[in-house]
Amino acid sequence: MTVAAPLLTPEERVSYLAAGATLRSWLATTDHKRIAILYLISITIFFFIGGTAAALIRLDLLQPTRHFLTNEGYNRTFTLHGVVMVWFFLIPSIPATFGNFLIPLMIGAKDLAFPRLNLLSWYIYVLGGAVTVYVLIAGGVDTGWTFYTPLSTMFANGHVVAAAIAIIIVGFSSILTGLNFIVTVHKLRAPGMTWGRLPIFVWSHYATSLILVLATPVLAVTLVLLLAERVFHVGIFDPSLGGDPLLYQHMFWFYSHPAVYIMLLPGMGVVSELVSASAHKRLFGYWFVASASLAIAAVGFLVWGHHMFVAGQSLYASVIFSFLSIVVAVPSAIKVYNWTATLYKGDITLDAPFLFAMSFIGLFTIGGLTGLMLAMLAVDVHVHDTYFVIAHFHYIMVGGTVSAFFGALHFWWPKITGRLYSQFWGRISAMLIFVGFNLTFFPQFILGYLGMPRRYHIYPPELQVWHVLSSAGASILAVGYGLPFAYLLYSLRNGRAAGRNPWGVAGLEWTTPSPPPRENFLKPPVVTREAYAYPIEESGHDG
Amino acid sequence: MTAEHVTLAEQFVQPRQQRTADFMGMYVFLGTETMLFGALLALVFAYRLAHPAESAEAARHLKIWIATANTAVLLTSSLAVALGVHAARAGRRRALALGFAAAILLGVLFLGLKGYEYLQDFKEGLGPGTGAPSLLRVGPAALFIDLYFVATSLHAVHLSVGLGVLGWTAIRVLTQRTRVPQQAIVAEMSGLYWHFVDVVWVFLFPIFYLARA
Amino acid sequence: MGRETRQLILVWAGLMLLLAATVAVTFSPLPTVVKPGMNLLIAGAKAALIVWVYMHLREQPGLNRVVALGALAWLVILVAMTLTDVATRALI
Amino acid sequence: MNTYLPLWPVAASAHAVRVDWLIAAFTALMVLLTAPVFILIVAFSIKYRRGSPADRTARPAGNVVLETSWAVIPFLLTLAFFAYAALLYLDLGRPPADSMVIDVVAKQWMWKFEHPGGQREINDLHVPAGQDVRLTMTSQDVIHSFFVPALRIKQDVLPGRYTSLWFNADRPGVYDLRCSQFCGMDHSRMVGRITVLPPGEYAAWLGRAGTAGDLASQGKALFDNLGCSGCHEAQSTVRAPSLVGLFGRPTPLSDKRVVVADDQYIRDSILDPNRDVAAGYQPQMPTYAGQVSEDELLKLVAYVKSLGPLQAEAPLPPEARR
Repeated sequence: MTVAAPLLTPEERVSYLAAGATLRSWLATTDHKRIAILYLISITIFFFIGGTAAALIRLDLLQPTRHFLTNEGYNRTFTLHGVVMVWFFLIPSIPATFGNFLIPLMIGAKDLAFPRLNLLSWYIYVLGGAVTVYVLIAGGVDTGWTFYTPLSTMFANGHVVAAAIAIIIVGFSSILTGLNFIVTVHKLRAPGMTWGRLPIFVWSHYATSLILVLATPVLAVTLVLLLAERVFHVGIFDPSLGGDPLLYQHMFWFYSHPAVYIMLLPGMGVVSELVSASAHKRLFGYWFVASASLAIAAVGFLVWGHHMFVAGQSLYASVIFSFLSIVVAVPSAIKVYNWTATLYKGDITLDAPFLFAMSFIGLFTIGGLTGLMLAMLAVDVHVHDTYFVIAHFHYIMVGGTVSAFFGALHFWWPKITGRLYSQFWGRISAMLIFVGFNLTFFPQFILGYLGMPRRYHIYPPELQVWHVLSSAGASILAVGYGLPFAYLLYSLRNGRAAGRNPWGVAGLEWTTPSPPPRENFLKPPVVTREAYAYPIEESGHDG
Repeated sequence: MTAEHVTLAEQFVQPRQQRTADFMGMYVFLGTETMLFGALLALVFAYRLAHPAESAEAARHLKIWIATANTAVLLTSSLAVALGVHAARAGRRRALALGFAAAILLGVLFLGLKGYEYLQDFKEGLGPGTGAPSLLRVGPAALFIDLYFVATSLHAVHLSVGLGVLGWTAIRVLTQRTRVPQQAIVAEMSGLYWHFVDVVWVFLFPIFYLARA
Repeated sequence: MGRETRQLILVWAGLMLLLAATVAVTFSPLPTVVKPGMNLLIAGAKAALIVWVYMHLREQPGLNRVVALGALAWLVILVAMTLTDVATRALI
Repeated sequence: MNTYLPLWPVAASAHAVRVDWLIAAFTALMVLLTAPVFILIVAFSIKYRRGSPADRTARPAGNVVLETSWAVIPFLLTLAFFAYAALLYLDLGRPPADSMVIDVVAKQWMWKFEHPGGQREINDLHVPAGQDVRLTMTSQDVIHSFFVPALRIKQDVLPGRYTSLWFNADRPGVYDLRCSQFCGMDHSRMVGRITVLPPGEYAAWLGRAGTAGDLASQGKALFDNLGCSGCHEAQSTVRAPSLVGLFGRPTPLSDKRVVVADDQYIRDSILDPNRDVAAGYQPQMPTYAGQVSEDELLKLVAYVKSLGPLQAEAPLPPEARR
């Protein structure tokens, strides 16, 4: 760890990165680690596209009525922000990058079960992304990311067709990733890697994959129906034929609510790893945390109707959905309490990954509890479709998932690249993001309770102060998100070599060189210990 | 077929592990397809619950006898595929090609009958977008008819993909670029897909054509 | 003709019989409330035959059987909870 | 820049006050349940930071009793709030029988209102304080949502269907009305005002607002012009069910089901007459889909309603009294 940045360490010479430097060696690779890098680069591009749209929104809302965007332009901007962030960043974010890179390493496999399908899924993602970029260039969509009928089928005049096709395409990429993970976890575990020894990261990706394969097809067919209605005037949800737009909402949320857990569960997996690693201690209550992931995946399918409490849904269905939504909070609460208890009697290093994990726990807790408020029927009637909801799901998806994504990036960066980055800047960026995030989104809870509807371009002047605070927070957030790209890229050339286990933590992935060799392990691992077994056995036994 | 013959990919250590994994992957994929068509079923059920009389009235205009013949055609094609897969496992190349070719012919026959049926439907003014004056184009009956069109065309698309898969497999096996029985798994996977398309039709048939009462 | 070949053909014969049965039910004088249920049951029987024999589920280990049929549970959730809304909307 | 910093919205009804208490009490519970998490994270991070002399012996790997209790106890506490919130919600779904009914038609991007006496308003709604007011709402195009923050109520307004909402505003004043379901380009301009007037002033306002006759009598005129009366009047030769006393009654249908003849049923029977045919009659009525607008439909419904037996407080037209 004290080697001063040699051009290539001996371990780097056999690494997957050294296996070829041509464009072809990347674009035709079936190595899960390289595909993970391809994904990392592509989702980063979309993160910036979606982030730019967010910046435009926050800038434009500084003033209640005097805007630089037209109403139509504003609608297209927030729709683009939603579509890009949901389908092209959040859903693939952790699974397709860190899941892809780490699952085989964590279970001691050479690759995923279907490496070529894995590459295919990336190409499908790129194709879907290309169609989205076309939508952006052609002028955007004006329906909101939810594409509610009959607005989307009969009234909207944006590029609804292309946008829906892009989402259908990217859905197939999700399905292939999920399928690959399920089979890999079942069939490719190393000798001795029992289910009880799987890291929570793997458990939560397994749960995520179940949702990916079961929910995504429903979205695909729903959008196909939407296209049929818009393009061929086929009557499916058309109210003038007696059709029911609420059925569209049922189908849409049957996917889109579990999709929230697609975004969240991998983040919970990451945080479980980070908490245990930072405390250098076993995760408190392994089985509770592991089964909570599966419980969330299963119960998460039973709550979609809470998006429809004021939509004209049956009152009785609403009561049932409300109850189940409260049930699904139980496994989430278990996780939060267990993470906290893990720190007790720990040996805690206050590095950047730990700070990101702590901000995940804090922000996710606030997001989760406001979610419980939204599950309460009479409360939802007031705050539904207001900024309260916006703040709530940004706490979950940005405060939660994006924090976890950055935590994962900072924790496994040395494993992925073989280089160490500056802890100082890492900590600064974690704290900037935490502060900026809260300043951006906490005012939105208040705005929501005051009655500020979502997707409003013009708003009552008395709400301006809260909007200005929110926009100010967003500028801090932007700096926080921008910083890592500077110091992480700098570390690629100038960082010190990481060595196998720079954090001194348990986990199969830390027993192999950094970056790992093409086959992941120099010799096939045999697992004899549980995940999170501390103190760790020093020095690699397979070198 | 014995396990030793199988070509093993690098991420697997045993032939049996690879085989189970391949089947599992395909079953998961077909599970996603189940949800895809399942969502359509949910819509049909919801509309039938809300508008029972119109749905039944609309169903009475569907061509039940063509559909019955088509069901028989598809079920028979499944038998042909099953026999072909059985031959592949025994290493009999030509028998496999014969079985798959028969299934392809039956599949084409199915599409032909379906096309003829659509033609009749449109002549009757059942189809969407024709503007033909028809009592079935107003109100919930149109919803039932339109779901029928969407569901059966989505099925036809899947069936056409299946035709391609069967043809591709048969040619590869005949030209020995895919070797049987070592790589019989390719024929087995193609077969799984074809049978699944058959299962989808098995449900579309009662849900649309037999919903007359 | 081997044993397995015979089984495959028997399954096909069974499928054809079920097809005849479902058409017969549709045109039978049975009360209209039971017909959709019976037709769905028959479709389920046909699907079960195809899945069990033609789709090799009978040869698979238990885990793969669970995987192959698992999606049905979620399909039940989708249909049941959507219909819960549609069926109870008019009640106050 | 406007520097006013609002912290809490005004509450203009008893329901709004109840919702406020609900959310305040629930927030308190949540703070109670999560304060340990925030405090302990910071405390542990300091006490057990690497190199600190803290005791690290006998580390627990888990504790089933502890874990079960922190899963179950918060859940049970939350259930109490769930029950109260659900009761408030169900209450919103059941308007009192003697509510005054105002019809609402939403379209891109405006709100149209009609009072029982036929007074019309756009984007402005005047209601009497202290009176139960029920809104029967429908949309001409896309889905909108009727949202009054001061009353803490919201309901989506759907095309092809009636949804309803009721409130009892007890504090006179002017409150914002906003569309909260994204409805296209000028969604954020689909706003209006609800003016709650003391009952006396409301009556005076009604008098000032001109009218072309109340809703039910306008409906009666339509009923005659469209030819409905040709079949549905008692002296008609064509056999069609009489509509007198129909509204609000359980009505047997030809397929042996029984439905309550409510707004939705009457609307459906006009647009899609052969769906739910009254028992003993033939499905022979032509559809009026595409021939009557949403406004006209509401008038027809008001007329049928005025034929009883559930009578709104609006005076019945003389024709209906015979």
